[in-house]
Amino acid sequence: MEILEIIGGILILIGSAFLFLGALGILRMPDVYNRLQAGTKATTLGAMSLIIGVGFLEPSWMMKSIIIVVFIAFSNPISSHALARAMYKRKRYPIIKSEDKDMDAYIEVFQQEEEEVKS
Amino acid sequence: MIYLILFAVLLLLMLAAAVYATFQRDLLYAVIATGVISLVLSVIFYMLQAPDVALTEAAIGVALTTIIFIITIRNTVRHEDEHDKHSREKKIQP
Amino acid sequence: MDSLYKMIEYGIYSAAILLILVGLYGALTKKSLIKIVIGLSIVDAGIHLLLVSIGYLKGGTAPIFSPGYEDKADIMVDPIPQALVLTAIVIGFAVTAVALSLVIRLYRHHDTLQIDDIKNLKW
Amino acid sequence: MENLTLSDKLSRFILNWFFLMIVWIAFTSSFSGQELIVGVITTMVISLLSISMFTCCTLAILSPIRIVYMLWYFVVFFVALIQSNFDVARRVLSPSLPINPGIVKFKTKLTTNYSKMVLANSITLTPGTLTVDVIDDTFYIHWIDVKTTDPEKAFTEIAESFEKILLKIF
Amino acid sequence: MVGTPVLFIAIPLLAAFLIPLLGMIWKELVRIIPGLVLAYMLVLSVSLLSYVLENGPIVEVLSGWAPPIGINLVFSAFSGFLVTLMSFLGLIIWIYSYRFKRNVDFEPSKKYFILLLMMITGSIGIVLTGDIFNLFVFIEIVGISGYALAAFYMGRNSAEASFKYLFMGSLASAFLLLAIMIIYSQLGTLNMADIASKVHLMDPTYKVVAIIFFMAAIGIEAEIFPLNGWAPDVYTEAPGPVGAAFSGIVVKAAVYAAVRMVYTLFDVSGTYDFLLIMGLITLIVAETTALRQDKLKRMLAFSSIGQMGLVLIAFGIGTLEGVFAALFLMLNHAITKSLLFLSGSYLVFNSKDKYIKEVNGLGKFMPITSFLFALGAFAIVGLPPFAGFWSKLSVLTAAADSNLILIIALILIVSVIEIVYYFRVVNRIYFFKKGESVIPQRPTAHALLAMITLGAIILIIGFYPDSITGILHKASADLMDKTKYINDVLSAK
Amino acid sequence: MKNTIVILLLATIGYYLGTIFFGIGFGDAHFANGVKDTYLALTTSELKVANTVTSIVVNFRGFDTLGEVTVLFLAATALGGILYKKRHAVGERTVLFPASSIVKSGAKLIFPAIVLLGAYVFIHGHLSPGGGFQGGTIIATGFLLMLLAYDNFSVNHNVLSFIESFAGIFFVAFGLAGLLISGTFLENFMPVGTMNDLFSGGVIPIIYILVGFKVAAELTGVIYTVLHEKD
Amino acid sequence: MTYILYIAMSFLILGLIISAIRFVKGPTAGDRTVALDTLTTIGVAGLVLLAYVFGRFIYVDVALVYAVLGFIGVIVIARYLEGAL
Repeated sequence: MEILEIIGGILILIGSAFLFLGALGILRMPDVYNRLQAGTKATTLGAMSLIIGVGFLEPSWMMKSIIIVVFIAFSNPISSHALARAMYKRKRYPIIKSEDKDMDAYIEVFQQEEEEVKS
Repeated sequence: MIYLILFAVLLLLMLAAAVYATFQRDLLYAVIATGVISLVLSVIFYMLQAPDVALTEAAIGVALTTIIFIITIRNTVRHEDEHDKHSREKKIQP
Repeated sequence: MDSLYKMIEYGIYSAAILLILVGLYGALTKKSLIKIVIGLSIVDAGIHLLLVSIGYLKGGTAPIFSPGYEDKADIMVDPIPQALVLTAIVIGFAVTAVALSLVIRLYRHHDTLQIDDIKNLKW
Repeated sequence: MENLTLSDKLSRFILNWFFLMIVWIAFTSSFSGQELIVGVITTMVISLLSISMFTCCTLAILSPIRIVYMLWYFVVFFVALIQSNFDVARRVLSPSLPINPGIVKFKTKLTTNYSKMVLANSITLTPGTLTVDVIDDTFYIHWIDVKTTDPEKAFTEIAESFEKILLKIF
Repeated sequence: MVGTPVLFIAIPLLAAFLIPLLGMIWKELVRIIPGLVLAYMLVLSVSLLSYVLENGPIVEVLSGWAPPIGINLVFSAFSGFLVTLMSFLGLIIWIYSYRFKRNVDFEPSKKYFILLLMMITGSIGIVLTGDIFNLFVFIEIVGISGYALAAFYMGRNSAEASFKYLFMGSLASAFLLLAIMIIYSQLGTLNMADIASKVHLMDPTYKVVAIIFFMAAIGIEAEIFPLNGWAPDVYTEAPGPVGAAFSGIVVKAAVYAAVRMVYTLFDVSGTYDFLLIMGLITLIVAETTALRQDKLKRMLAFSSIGQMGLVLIAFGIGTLEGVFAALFLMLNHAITKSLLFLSGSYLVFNSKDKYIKEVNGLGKFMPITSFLFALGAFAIVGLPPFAGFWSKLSVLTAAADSNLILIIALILIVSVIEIVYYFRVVNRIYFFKKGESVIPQRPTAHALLAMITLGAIILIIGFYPDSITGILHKASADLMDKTKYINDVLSAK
Repeated sequence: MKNTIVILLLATIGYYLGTIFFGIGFGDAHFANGVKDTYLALTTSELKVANTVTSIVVNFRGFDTLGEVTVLFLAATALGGILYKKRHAVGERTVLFPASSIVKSGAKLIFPAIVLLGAYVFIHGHLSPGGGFQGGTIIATGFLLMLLAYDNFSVNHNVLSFIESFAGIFFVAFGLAGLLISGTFLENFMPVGTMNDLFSGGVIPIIYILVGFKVAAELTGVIYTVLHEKD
Repeated sequence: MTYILYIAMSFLILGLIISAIRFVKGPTAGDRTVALDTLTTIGVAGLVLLAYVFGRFIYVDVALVYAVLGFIGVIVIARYLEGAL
C-alpha cells in the first residue's frame, strides 16, 4: 500500500511540474509552432503522469485513469497537428533562424496548397 | 487555503475572460474567450459539488456553442466594427 | 475556516454578479449583433453560477448516493438548483442557436451586423 | 465505404466489438453481470452500425507476433516521450531559449492511413518535432532544433525507429 | 369528463412530435392534425370547465408526488376560463390560417403549424401550471416558437423584429430566473401554493426585489409600457394570424402570470397600486402613440398594448368588481382584437408596407371583410350595442365603486382617442376612393368562416352579456380567494 | 449618453443583487423548511435512484424535462425555418481544403468511442453524473467531428427526424402510460430494484435513454443545418 | 500526502494563469487556441486531481468527457482557421 502511495505521489508531482512547464513553454516560445511543440508534449505527459498517479493512489480508479490517458494521448497530438496545419495553410510563417536552407520544403507546401485551391 | 486560491484564480480568470470577450473587437477571439468562460465555469461547478451541471456545461460549452458561433462568423463578418459591406474575402486571417 | 468560507462566498457572489453586469453591459451597448448574443450568453453563465452557488452546503458533497455514500444525505448539497440549472443551460443553448440563426438571416438581408445600419424599424 | 467481403466484414466487426467492449469495461470499471450484458448489447449495436466506416483493421492484427511488436513500440514510444519532455523542460527553463526551428520533409514507406496517423502522432510527441502536414507519403515536420535538411538524414534522425516497427505491425 | 388537465399539454406535444413523421406519409396531414388537436382541446376544456363550475377546481398532480414535491396543474374556474378562451381562439386561428397563403412551400408550412400549435400549448401551460420554474419553461416554449413565427416571412424586416423580441425575451428569462432564485433561496420551494402559504416568512426586501424582477420579466411578455418595444414590430412583421395569436393568446397568458403573482403569490402592499399606475401609463402612452401610426398593423399593435393597460388597471383596482371587469375585458379584447387582426391582414394583404391609406375604398370590393373590421372597431372602442361596451362599463363602475375618479376621467379621454383613430380607418374603408395600385384579395372560405364566427360572438355577447357573466363572476371569485387556492393545491394528492 | 444610462442601470441592478445575495449566506442551511430533504429521502427510499439530480429531473420534475425537450425540438424546427431558402441545396458544402489524413483517420478511430461514451453517460444517468442531455450532446459532438473531418460525410435527415419523433412520442407515451396505470402523468410504474444496480429506478433510466436519443438526433440536425448554411 | 497535493495544485494554478496570459497576449488566433488547448489539458488533470481530493470516483466522468471533447473544440477552430468550414 505504502509503495503505491509513494509512486502515486511522485507521479503526481512530476505530472503537475510538466503541466506547469508546458504552460511556461507556450508563454516563452517565440512563435505558434514552437508553442505547440512545448504545449503538446509537456502537457500530454504531464496529464498522463498525473492521472496515472491518481490511479496509483486509488487502485480501483486505475481503469478509468488509463482510459482517460489513452484518450488524451490519442487526441492531443491530433489537435495540435490540426492547428499547426491550419496555421501553415493560412501562410503564418514560422520563425526560421538558420539561413534559407529549409525554405525548400516550406515553399513546396505552399505550391501544393495553391494547386489544391485551383482544382 | 489552496482551495481559496484556486477559487480566486478561477473566478478571476472567468471575469477576465468575460471582460475580454466583451471588449475584444475581433469576434473570433471573443468566441474563443467564451469557450474559456465555459471551461472555467465548468471547473467551478465541479468545485461547488455539482458534477451534473459541470458535465452539461462541458458537453455544451466546449464544442457545440463554439461551432455555432464560428459558423455565424464564417457566414457574416469577423470584426466587430466592420462597416464595409463586401469584405468577405479578407475575413479569414489568423 | 469560517473566514475562508466567508471569502469564498464574497468572491463567488461578486464574481457571478459582475459576470451578469458585464454581460448586460455588452448586450446593451455593443453595436455588433454577435457581440450582443455573446453578452446574453455571459449573462446566462453568471445566473447559472449564482443559482448553483446558493445551493452549496459547507463541506457538502454531490447529491449522488454512490457506494459508500448511501447514508450521507445530511452532508449533500441541494440538488434542486442543480436540476434547475441543467434545464436552464439547455434552454439557453437553444435560445443562442436561434439567435445566431437570426443573425445569419439579418446579415443575408443587410450585409452588415451593425445595428445602426440595420435600423429599419425603430429600436 | 469500400467493398468488403463478408468474412472481412465479420472480422472487422468482431475486432471493433472487442475493443469497444474493453473501452466499456474501462468506463464502467466494474464486472457485474448487468453492466456486462448492457455493455455487450451497446457495443454490438455501435460496431454493427459502424461496420463499413469506422473500423481500421481486421482480426489479423491480433496475431501474437504483432502484439509483441506493439508492446515493443509502446516501450520505444514511451522512452522517446520522456526524452522529449526533458528536452522541452531544458529548452523552456534555460534563459537563452536554445532553439533553431525550421521545417524539414521526408518520405515514408508506410502505406495505410492508420499507420501514417500513428507515426505522425508519435512524431508529434517525440523530441523537438511536430507534424505539420502529411501529403501522400511526404511528411512535413517542424523541427525545433534543425540538424539537417536532407530528407534521408532527417528521416533517420526522426522517424526510422518508429517506422521499422510500424512496418511490422501494419 | 373526457380527460384530465395534463392532456392539454401531452396531446399537443404528441401531435407536434408526430407531425414530421405523418408529413412524410401525406402532406395534408400536417395541416389537419393541429386542427384536430385544437378541436379536442376545445371540447376537453369546455367539459372540464363545466365540471369545475359545478364541483370546484381540479388539481392535477404529476409524477405521483403531492404538490410541494411534485409539479401540479390547477384547473380552476379562473384558469379554466382562460384555457377555454385560448383553445377556442387557437381553433379559430387554425381555421383561418388553414390555407392562409397558398404559395408557401411544404417545409415552412409544416414548421408554421408545429410552431403555432406549440405557442398555444405553451400559453395554456403558463395558465395551468402551479410551479414557478415550470412557468419559466413554458414561457421559453412560447418564446422560441414566437421568435420563429415572427421571422416566418422572408422579408427584410421580420428577422429584425424577431431579433428584437429575442433580445427582450432573453432578458426576460434572465430576470425570471433571478426572481425564482431569490424566492427559492428564501423559502426552499418552487410550488406556487407553498410559496403563497409561506411568503410571510420572507424578508420584505427580498420580497420587493423578487417581485420587481418578476414584474420586469413578465412585463416584457405582457407588453407593459417601458418594456414593450418589441411588440409593435413583431405584430407588424409577423403573419396576420400570428399577430392575432400574440394579442389574443400569448399576452393573455403573460397577464395571467402577472396577476397570479400579485394576487396569490405575494402579499406586498402597494402592488395593486403598482399595477394600476403601470397600466395607466401603458394605456396613455400606447393610445397616443397609436394615434400617430400610419401602418395598419402597427396601429392595431399599439391599440392592443393600450387594451392590456386597461386590463392591468382593472386588475389594479383590486376589488371583485375590478377582477370581473378585467376578465370581461380580456375576453372581449381577445375576440375583438383577433377579429381586427384577421380581417385587417386581408385588407392590406397585397400591399408591401401595410399603410393605412391602402385600405381606401375597399368597402365596395371586400364587403364582408370590411364589415367585420368595422364591427371589430366599433366593438373595441366600446360603442353600446357591441361586446366592448359592457366590459368598459364594468371597468368604469368598478373604478367608481373604489372612488378612483381620476382614472374614470382618463379612461374616458383615452376612449375618445381610440374612437378617433379607429374611425379614421373605417372612414377610409367606406368613404374614400380606392387607390390605383391596390389589389383586393378575396378571403378564402376558411378565413371567412373564422372571421364570421368571431363577429357573431361579438354580437351575441353584445346583445346578451348575461350569457357569459355567470362564468366570469365565478372565475373572479376564484381568483380573489387565496386561501382556497392554497388549501386546494396543498391538500391534493 | 447611452453609456451613462446603461452604467447607472447596471449599478442599480448590481447594488440590489449584491444586497440580496450577500445577505443570503453561502453554504448555510438557509432553506431548512424547504423540500430538499424530502427529495433526498424519497430518492433513496422510494425511487432507489443513486443520482438525486436525475431523479429530480426525470421524475419529481419530469414535466420540466418534457418542456425542455420540447424547447430543443422547437429550436431545431425554428432553425430550419429561419434559415430556410427556396433553393436550399442540401449536401453542398464547399470545402476549400479537405482535412488532413491524420485528422480523418483519427476521427474514424475515435468516433465509435465517442458514441460509446455518450451511450455510457446516458445509460448510467441514474448512477453517476450525466444523463440524457449530456449523453446526447456528446454523441452530437461526435457527429460534428465526423462532419468536420469528412466533407462528404452526410447524415440522413429522415432517419434523424424518425429517431427524434419516436423518442419524443415514447417519452409522452410513457407519461400517458403512467397516467393509465398508476393514475398520474409520468408516474414511475415499474419495479424500482435495488440501489446502485444498473437495472434500477423503474422508468427513470428508460426515459433518460429516450431523452438521450432525442437530444442526440436534434443537436445533430441543428449542427447539420447550420454547417450547410452558406450563401 | 497533503503537501504533495498542495504543491501539485499550486503548479496547476500557475499553469492556468500562465496560459491565460498567453491567451490575452495573442498575437494570433493560433496562439489563443494553443492557450485554450493547454487550459483544457490542465483542466482535465485538475479535475482528476480534485476528484481524488473530494474522494469520489464518479466525479472522474467529468474529466473523461472533457478529455474526449476538448480536442473537438480545438479542431473546430483549426478547421475554421484553415478556411475549410
